[in-house]
Amino acid sequence: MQTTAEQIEQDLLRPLFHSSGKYWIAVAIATSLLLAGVAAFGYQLYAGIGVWGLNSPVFWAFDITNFVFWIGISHAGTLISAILRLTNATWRRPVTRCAEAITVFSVLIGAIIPLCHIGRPWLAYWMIPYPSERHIWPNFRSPLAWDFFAISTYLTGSTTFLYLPTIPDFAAVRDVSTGLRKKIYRVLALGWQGTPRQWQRLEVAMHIMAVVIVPVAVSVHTIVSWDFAMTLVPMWHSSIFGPYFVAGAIFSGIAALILAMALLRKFLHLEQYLRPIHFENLGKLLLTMSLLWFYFTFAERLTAWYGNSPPEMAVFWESIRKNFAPLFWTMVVCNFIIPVPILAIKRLRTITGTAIASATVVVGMWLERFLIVVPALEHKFLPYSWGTYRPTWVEDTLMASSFGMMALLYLLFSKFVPMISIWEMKVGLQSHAGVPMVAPAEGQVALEGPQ
Amino acid sequence: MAHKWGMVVDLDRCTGCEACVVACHAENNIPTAGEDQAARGRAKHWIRVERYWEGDFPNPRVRFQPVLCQQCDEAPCEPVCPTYASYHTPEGLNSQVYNRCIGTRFCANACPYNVRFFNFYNPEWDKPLQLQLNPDVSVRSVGVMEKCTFCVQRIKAAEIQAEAEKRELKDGEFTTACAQSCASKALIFGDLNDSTSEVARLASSNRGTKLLGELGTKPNVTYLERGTWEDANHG
Amino acid sequence: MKALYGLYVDAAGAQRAFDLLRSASSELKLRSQQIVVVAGEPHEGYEFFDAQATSTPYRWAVLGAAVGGTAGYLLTTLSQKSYPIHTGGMSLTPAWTNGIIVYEMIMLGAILTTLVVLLIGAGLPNFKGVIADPEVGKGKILVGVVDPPEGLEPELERRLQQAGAWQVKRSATLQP
Amino acid sequence: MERRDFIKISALSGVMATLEGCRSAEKQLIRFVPEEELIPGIATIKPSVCTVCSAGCGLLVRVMQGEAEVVRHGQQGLIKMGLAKKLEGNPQHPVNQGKLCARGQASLQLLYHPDRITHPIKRIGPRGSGEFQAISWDDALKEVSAHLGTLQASGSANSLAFLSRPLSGQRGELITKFLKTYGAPPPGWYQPFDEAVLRQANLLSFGHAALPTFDLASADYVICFGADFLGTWNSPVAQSIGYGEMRQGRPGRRAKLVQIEARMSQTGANADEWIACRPGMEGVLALGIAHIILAEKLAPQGAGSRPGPLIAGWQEGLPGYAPEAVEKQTGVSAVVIKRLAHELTQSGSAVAMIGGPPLAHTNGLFNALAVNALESLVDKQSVLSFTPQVGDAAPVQASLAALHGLSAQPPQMLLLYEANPVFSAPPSARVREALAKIPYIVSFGSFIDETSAQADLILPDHAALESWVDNVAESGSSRAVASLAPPAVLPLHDTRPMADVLLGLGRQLGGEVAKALPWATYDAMLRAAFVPLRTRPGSIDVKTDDDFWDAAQTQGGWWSSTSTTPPGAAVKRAPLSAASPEFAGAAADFPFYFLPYVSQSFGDGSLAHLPWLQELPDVLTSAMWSSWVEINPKTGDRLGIKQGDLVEIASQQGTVRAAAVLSPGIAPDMVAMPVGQGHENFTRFASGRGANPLSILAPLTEQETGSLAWAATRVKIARAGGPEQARLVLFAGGMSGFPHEEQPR
Repeated sequence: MQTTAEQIEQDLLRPLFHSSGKYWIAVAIATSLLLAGVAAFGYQLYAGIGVWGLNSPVFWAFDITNFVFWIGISHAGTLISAILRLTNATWRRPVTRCAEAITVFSVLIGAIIPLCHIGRPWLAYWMIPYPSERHIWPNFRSPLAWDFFAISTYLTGSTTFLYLPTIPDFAAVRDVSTGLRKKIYRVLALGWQGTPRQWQRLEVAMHIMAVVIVPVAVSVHTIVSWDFAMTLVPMWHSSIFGPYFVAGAIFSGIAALILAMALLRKFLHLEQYLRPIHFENLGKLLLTMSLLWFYFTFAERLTAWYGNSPPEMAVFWESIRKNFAPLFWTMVVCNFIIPVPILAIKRLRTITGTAIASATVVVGMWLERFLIVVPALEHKFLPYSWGTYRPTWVEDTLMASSFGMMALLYLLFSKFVPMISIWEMKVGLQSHAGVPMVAPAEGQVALEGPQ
Repeated sequence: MAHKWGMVVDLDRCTGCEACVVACHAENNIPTAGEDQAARGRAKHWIRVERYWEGDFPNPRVRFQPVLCQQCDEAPCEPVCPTYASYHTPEGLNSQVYNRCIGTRFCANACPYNVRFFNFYNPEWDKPLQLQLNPDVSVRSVGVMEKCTFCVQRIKAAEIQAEAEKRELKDGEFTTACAQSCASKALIFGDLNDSTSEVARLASSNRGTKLLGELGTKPNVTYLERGTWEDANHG
Repeated sequence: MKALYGLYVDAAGAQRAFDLLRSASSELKLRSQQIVVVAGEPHEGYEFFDAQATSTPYRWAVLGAAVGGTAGYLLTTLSQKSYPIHTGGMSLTPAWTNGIIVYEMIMLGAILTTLVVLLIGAGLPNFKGVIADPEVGKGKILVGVVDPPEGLEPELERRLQQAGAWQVKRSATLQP
Repeated sequence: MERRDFIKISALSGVMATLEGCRSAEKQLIRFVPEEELIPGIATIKPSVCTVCSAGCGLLVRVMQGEAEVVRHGQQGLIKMGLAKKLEGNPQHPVNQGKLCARGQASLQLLYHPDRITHPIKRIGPRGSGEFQAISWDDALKEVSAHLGTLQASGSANSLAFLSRPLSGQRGELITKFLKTYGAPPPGWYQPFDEAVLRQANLLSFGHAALPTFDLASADYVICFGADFLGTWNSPVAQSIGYGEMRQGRPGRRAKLVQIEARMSQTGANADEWIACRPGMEGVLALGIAHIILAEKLAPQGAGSRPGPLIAGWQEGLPGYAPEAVEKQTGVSAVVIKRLAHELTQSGSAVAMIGGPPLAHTNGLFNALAVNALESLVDKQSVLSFTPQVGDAAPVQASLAALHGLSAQPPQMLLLYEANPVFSAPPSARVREALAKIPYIVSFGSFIDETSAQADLILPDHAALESWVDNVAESGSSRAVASLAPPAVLPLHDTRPMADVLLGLGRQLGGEVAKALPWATYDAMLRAAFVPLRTRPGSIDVKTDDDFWDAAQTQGGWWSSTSTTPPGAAVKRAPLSAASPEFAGAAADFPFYFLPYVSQSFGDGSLAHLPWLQELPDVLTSAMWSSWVEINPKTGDRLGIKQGDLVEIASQQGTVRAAAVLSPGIAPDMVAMPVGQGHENFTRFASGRGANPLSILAPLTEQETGSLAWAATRVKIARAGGPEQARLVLFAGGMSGFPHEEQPR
């Protein structure tokens, strides 16, 4: 049988129409995790945020760690797919959508966490700049206000970026479906027809979005890093934080993307579309970021060590040798020691290999954020005021549920939207030279452009 | 001329008796955390007496250092607040407006002195302990930051009084709860803009230093270093 | 609504049909709006497709960015001056921090305009009936005429066939 | 802008502060007619007297209107009344001059304590069970006077005993009179850490059986043997005021403080030089210094001639106290001893003082006499003096004898007032057993504590701020001070002042007692005692007694015009020769000296029930809500004890367990524990918290005065568990223990 537009459409629409029992089990697990988090948050509202492990001086811990972590993860999708679009890397086609989906959902989660962590969540809307009877506007000198603008811009941008190229696919679903499903997709597709004019407009829009979204993504994680760097706190007050965070974000983002792709490939049977070459290429990218991450971490620590200013060294030793040493060295292993060999040796840079490396990187990067937030707060200047931090079950639950939420959203997305852009794959069929976009069906040579 | 409230902490006078700590609790309705919360690091002391050991037995030395909000002119805690809960008054007070606070706790992280405290729960007093609460001072609800106010309620009361009597505030006419209780007069409060005031005079002492002055937060609290008998009498 | 169209397996055929229709438009009294092409994906390099290329959205995006930036500037400066509150010894409207807000607003402006311009340009959303055919989803390209002039259907059909149509249909399937 | 905030804040707080009151209104309580005129929001300042320690500081109470749930004529209701909001020092008062210590400030919570006894209660459960039931005042008083009556009638009036903490002023007078006329033995004054030894020594050395007063503001050099005069000893506020002056109050002139003790006290922490001396050898060290001064003739002729001769060998120049010999005994190097001798004599005005642990040894009196001798040798400006007394009566003396009386022949009936020997007396005193043998015990306590839990009837006293208070300062002032104040606030509960109750009982008894106590209420008695002072030169100069009485009330008492009493002539007696201290427990089995010390927060433990003080971080350890044992880090290393570990401290008398605090401020062969925690039954805030070091003290006493040698116990220690068992709460929890290890880069 021959790979045709028809077959692509069938393959990629299949998950929308049929799903296995495994799928529903996964949904159930994710949902229960999410609900557990909702319950925990309810308890926190009722009892007071004291049910967390926070104290003075450790006023931020798991909450902000997860916030930074998820915003970081979000840098996979949009940023990568944008760059690939701009550089017209044709192998991107099967990758972009599942990547962009990760972005939208993780930004969403990242944006929710701060709302849960503030002392009076019911007043969170005071962050929004609107003329109020209080006559008070947000303080634009506060990095948190910057966060608000950056994240809302990023969320808007990446959602648009995800939605636009999905319109034709919605139309495709609409055209093959019936009943309620048809009605829904009719709305989603906005009445897309497929005239050359529409296609042209779409491509231009995507190009603009790609150009705009890259600097936004960079600014977002830079600003997140400024939540720390703008203070005088030892080991926070550092100009390296901007690039350090962005690099770390892309690092963890790619890892998350590879993981997601590996799972999709397995469970949605997309072996023909997500092929070793994609993991190969993303693996190389991950390797680069791992090296880059090590460089940044080394530079940051070296600066502190050489400068040897007592307040900084107090924090430095805490993470390198004292209470946090186990976590710190686990982080180094997860972010560098394990992934680098796997990704550097071609024989190991398989789908499984990259997936394993990515898994450790995700863990490592979470630890990195934790090690940025907590040790510094615990050991701020006057030793008499130092403190220690232990999370409570509430924080653990909330964290688990953030992963649950991510899983749930992603699962549902894969149920309603083709995880690989159908029309872009079709374009791939008529692709001019370069990598064949679709695996040769058994014993067949893939079509390459018009014959 | 506008006032500029400031304090001098004479480390050579401070005996570490902590009368200031209790005085502050009584004046400012600071709730008692209780053993469990205290064990979790939630005890609130707007002013604390820090203790640092120097040297080992048989020649140990102790350094007591009362630390309260330094009321910085360029306070790191102020600009980071997205809702202006923490802001700078024209009289140089680093003030915290409780009802503007949404509890991001950013200010507390930004403060190098760790003198900001958070209400992890609604405060509670076993009846009838609540009868002691000072009606001039707001009781802080769950989720807001709080900190030393330089007893703003006393400042305002005195200013209003002076204004009513159409006169200038006199130095020492009122003071903060901590300074009032301090037997050895280690804490001196007053108007730094009034060159004749005791606090202004002491603040310019050659023993004067600022806590973490190198950070450039421009505190309005000046610390006077300990002297020695030898210096004073033999050189 | 009546329509007459042919389905073509590849862009080359579609291009031939498109040309035939256009060249014959005068004798067949066709207005260019009546000629319709529907494809399941873009077809760069073919005239019937590239003819629709446009660059206006870029200009609009720049304009949107400018508007966003201005809004950001006004928001930061005016709001801070309307209720002056001093913090940390900073000026009321520090360029350093306001610049960040302005930057984000520029980007937001560009994004939103792009979205709007696309929708308008592509005539979306549009829930009126349009010509469509399930075969398009399977990779065929639809080239045809909306409301063909009375009595000229056979002639049109002949030409669409001549262009190498995989199939010619008289009755239009109306979507959605 | 700030104005607006300020108004907003005060408004808001006003609401919050009365919120509780409003809630209780829902219980349909009767609203009483206000009993006093107060303007809402405006503070009234009323004088009062601090009663938490013997210093007797003058208070100003900030009273503001509020709504409180009170009991009047057996009815519970809401009333708008003046509520004490804050305690400040009384600036006019000669002792504390407007200042007030942490304990004094916190004593406000004695008034509002949630566990106060709000009405008379009668025991129903077995003794100590703490099971009581309410009883009306009438019935309660009937019961008591019945007991008193029958006791007197049956001719065993002498088996009525009264146990109280030492009360200077008219309360003490009242009790004494009552007992005397009733036919009972004089009241037993009891208090842990009594100053019997020092009073005795001062009587011998200076002719005054009283605690000394120091004019530190004029001192250039202070050598202090163990007295925590900035923290808890004698009149700490007055002494702290002087200390501030001697440190930085005189431009170009700064005194030196040398502290000699084996465990660094709060005072020691402030010293310019801290010298660890072997426990109990302080007297020898003092004489070692005196030896140099005498030998090198550093002091003017005749100095120290009065108290000196009380020490054997003084006339001969203390031959036995050559520096090297002293070094061997005290562990203080001869070089230091010589230097101290020179510094002391070179300085303008020097003073030597002693207090606390050095007196709590079997040779305490010797130590005191030795230091007194050194003092009179070096003190040229008489920095040490004595506060003139209002009457000629010597200050009341607390002593352990009071308890021995109880156990020797148990009385038929015991009246208890603000004494808690069950908690604070050493096990050897067998107080619990003694009380068990007493058929009828009446307590005037405001709280259920270990002792009042043994009572059959509790007649709760007013809080100090609710009653007439008076006090005669034993020390801390150069003037004679008789503090006095009317009630600052109306009573919150259905309580009655002990003094009035006693007067009432006297009336009912009639006879001698009624004659001796003719006054209807305590204030009448006070007036009678105060009015005669009018004629003496002092703070009040008015014509009539009424004016005097009013003035005294508004001023917070009466004090004489300045008139210091310099040390008087020493008592002639056989000179005392050096006696080395004895300790309970052989050094081999019990390698550590054990030092229970008066807590900065809880005093002798009677304030452990105040939440403000429980949460007050101990200034040296930053510990809150905990009890701990201080151990030298080296000792800790040797025994594998880490900061926060649970440690078992065992003496011959028993064992206690507490969390370890490694502190460089204690000798490696000593462990120290603060007193105050370890209450088994003392309100929700103190019960079952920590351990009581007094409960393992040996019965050793000071040889001459018979007062308890509470520093003479030896112990052994061992790690008994990890931090999780120890419950050590530190405010500076994150600060790594001592010493800070330097990290190699």
